[in-house]
Amino acid sequence: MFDKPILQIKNLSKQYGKGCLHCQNDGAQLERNFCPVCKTVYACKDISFDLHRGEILGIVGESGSGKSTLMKSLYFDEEVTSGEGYLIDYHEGKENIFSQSGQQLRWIRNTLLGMVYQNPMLGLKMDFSSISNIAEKQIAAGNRNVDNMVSRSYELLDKVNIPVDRSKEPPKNFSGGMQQRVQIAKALSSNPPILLLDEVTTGLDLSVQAAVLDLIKTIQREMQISMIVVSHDLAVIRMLADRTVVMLNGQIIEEGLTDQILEDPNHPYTQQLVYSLL
Amino acid sequence: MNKFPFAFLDEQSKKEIRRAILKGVAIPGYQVPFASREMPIGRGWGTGGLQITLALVGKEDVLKVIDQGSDESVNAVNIKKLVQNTTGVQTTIHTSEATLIQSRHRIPEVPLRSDQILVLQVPEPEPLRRVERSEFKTKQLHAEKEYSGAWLWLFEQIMRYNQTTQGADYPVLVHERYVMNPSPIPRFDNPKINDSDALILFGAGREKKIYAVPPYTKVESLAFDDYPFEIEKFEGKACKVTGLTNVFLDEMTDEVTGETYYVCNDTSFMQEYLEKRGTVNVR
Amino acid sequence: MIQVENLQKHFTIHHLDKTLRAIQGISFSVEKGQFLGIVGKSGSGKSTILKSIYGTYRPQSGAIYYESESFGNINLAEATDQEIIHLRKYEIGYVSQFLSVMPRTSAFELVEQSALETGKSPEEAITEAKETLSDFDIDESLWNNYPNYFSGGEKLRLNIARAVVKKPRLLLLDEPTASLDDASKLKVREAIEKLKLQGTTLIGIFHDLEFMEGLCDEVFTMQKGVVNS
Amino acid sequence: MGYVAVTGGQEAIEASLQHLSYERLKDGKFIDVQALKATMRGFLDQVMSESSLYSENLAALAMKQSEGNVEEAVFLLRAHRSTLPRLYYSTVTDAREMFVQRRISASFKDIPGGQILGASHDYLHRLLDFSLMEETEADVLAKKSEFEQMEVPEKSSLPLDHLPKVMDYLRNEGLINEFPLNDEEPDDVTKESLTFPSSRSERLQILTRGQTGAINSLGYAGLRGYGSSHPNVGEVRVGYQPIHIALDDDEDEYYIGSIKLTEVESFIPVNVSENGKEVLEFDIGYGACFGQNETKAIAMSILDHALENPENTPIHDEEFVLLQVDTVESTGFISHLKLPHYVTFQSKLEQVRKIKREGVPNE
Repeated sequence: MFDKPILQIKNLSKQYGKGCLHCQNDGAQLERNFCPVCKTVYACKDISFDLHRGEILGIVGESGSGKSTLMKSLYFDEEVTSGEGYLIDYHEGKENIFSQSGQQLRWIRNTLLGMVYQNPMLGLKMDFSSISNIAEKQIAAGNRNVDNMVSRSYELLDKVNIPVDRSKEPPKNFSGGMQQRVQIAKALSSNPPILLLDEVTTGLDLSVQAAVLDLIKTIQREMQISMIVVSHDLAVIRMLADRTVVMLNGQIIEEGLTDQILEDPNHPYTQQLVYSLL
Repeated sequence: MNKFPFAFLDEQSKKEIRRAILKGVAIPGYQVPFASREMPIGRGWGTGGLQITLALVGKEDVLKVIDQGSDESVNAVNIKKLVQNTTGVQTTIHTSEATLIQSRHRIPEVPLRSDQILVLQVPEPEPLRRVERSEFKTKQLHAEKEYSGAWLWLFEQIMRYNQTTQGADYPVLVHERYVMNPSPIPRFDNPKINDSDALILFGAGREKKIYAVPPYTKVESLAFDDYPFEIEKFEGKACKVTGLTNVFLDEMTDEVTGETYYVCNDTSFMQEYLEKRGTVNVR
Repeated sequence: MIQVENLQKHFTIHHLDKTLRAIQGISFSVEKGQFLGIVGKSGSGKSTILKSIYGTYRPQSGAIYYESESFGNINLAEATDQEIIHLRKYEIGYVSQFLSVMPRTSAFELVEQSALETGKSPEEAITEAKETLSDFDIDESLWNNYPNYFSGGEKLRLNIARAVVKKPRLLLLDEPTASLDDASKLKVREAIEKLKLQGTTLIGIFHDLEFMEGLCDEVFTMQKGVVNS
Repeated sequence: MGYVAVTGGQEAIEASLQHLSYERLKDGKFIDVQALKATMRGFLDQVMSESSLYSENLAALAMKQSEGNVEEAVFLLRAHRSTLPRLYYSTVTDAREMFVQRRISASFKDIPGGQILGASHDYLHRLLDFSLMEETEADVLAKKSEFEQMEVPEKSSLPLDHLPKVMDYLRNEGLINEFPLNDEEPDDVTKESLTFPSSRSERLQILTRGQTGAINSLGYAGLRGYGSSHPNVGEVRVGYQPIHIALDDDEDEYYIGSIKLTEVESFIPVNVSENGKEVLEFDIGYGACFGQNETKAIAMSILDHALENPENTPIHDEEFVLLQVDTVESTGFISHLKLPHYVTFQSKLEQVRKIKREGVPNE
């Protein structure tokens, strides 16, 4: 009845540090996800989830819960310690994306994924013109026609409401909200089936936040793109996500339809989070 | 100077450098790391080219050294003197007489032959350095044939200025595999590397890399489909001395009148041209 | 059409170390095209039943069998997220007295998107959105406005319009008339009658017994989480 | 017509060189190489260290030829190095066999064998000694014989050519973070070019050859917030280190001479885990260089430890440190900016004019 998930993540783990006898012991006492003995950080532990075509999956949790590490692992900015991932558009979901060569990972990033970072400095070359930033992914995908890339970039700029006459300006001249729009346009430029959004509205003014969220929702509806949205802010998740997973100390503690998480939270931490929602 | 070995370097070092050159020839455009020796001239003054020249030079060779088109430029003279003092080989300013030509920033106007070797001095061998600072990462990018950075650099120039503004050292794709900096030769000389009759070697002493374009190798200057590669054009200008137009020109100012005029950049080429016409020596 | 068996739902409030029993062993069934009304004091568990059917609440035990067009007979209490998402899109509608929308979506877009979700073509969606908005007497001058600026009555009518435009097979009404004036209530009543004629099955909670009279085929009363028939 | 540089370069260069020679001779004074070798210890040590060529004679010659310019002297010796074949590698030499002239610890007061202050500027007030202005050969000889008649009491309880290391003391107590012995052949940075990530042997070689000022500045930056390796100087020892070689077809080792060496072992406290418990132990930062260059060796020990533990600051970034500290590379490239860049500049000029003529879109 249903298509296979567009992305399947199985038992993804990411740790910083080698671990020691203490923390590899089953009954180990960790401070949150941190081994007090050898200082190993278990940023993501045994994370599994599916992403379906056209849906928005929310990932919510406080800072340090591992959600940003998870996003960076999905975009191959961080190498996972263990785990598998399958993309339906990559060898029909039969090859574990985390065990591919650097060249293959780059291809997946350039064609199947888009990323919008919380910090625009990570996603953009601040000194290059905005239009070059947007074209970068197309260049990487092998486009060698300037006019073609320029008109495609204009289209995207229009979609994210940035006036074309500012396209030659570098993002460093722009406000935070505009920088996020440039990032979104760049992420969309290769028409990827999946968009990853990491705390994209954090630190923006409320009115700017609303505009960016609205833009994301519109894009999702018009392009039928699947998204993973990471936020510590339940209000953002409520507005965007169809389904939500809740992370705490590197693990998924609860998952379900977003209205289930918000109205019928089971885990003590989720309840605490929901009750403090304004 | 007879305290020093033939061609300055000890035999072991020369052998090692020759091995690096052979590897470079076998993998056109690939930057072969080598243990660059300290030379009696400064790092950044052509020690990469000099080490190649010294590793290759034999007693029968005839050497020409050019700097920025001139055989008489301080650096060219210096290098030529060093090689001559340590080897006793014959030197020339005539391109057609030379078997080994070391050059900084120019390829001679006279077409090279298959029995000649051109050695170019390279300050910065890495075409991706402008977009990636780490050597470790650029090495990876070459291995994965990932050259978006070089293309993005050109794209950005087009966005800002409606054309590429890379003057000299305009990046090329060698044998459809490696993107390479052709050393800071003007774009005017880029086409001469393609399908060249002569072997062209590149030496970066400070950066410790040797690379090569073997004869008859395809070398394309990077260009977008709709923004073709263009060489410098000296439209409406001609060499004041020879009247030639199809050569790279130097811009000069007349000391008396303050007027701007142009002369051939390749001075030995100009001299040969004048000799043929019977007008000798210019001062 | 829908058969609820021995449904139990309680909530554990961890920070108070307390469990609230919302419904305890409820059973009932509704035939296709029927309208079941539920009455009872607030806190008696009426909404819990609707939310359990809609999938917002995850019951502890019991079953909710639903005759689905897409899946045949399905137990909603154990359905997967994907099944529930599918049913919400195509078969089951839910209307509460609260309207929650994206901040910058116009009333018209809201109804239009709802129609589009069921797979209607853009042209059809526009036509149906216009029809439905007119049906609920939402003034054309408001169509391009943001719902957050609407009056209470307008918001609720829009909320129902958004559910109704999908022509759901099962519509759950969670006190939709709570704060409506009489004229608005009449509009809602007309719409419900129209849905009934189309064969929609309905389950509704109302404060307003008068409103339910003549509309509902059956009414039951809830008290402290159990049904008193 | 104005001057065209077709010929004439050669003559100009000759004239410049003549001028340079004259500058050295113009005051009619003379100093011989042996005198330099005898009196310019600090200069020779620094030059030999940066040249990575151990020869006091050649260093003194380089000093004379370069008129005391360190940069030039190192340059001369490095270039000379390139003419010499590498015939042998020495066998592993242990600093416990050093004939110690100076040996101090800033970490322990009482060390086996005692603190040996040796000859050092450390305990001196840096005041100009005007008596040296008028010093004559006769003065020197008189002072020398005075020194030689002094009785030198033998104080050290242990032989100076077999002093134990301060580090051994900590190691015996189990306070040093233990690593398995690494018997890999070191990489030779003069034979193979440096690649990243680099090996420790490559790092140590680059650092010991590094420009004294550069190594000191970066080590200093490491202490001032750009690094996290804060050392205690465990031991500084200066003395003569015996060097042996072994021939391929021979099991015997041959003594070929001694070189003056400064060696530093710094103790850097680190947290490690041991049987599920967190304990504090010490890591070693290592510095060693030709001659007596104590500050450089200490700075090197800081950088060695910093590069062993990469972090996101320049001092802990091997590409940053290793690619900038070589004197021949940095001075060479900076001075090359003096070379003509007529062609590259002409090419750029053409572009700039073209853009100016055609204008830039949207601006």
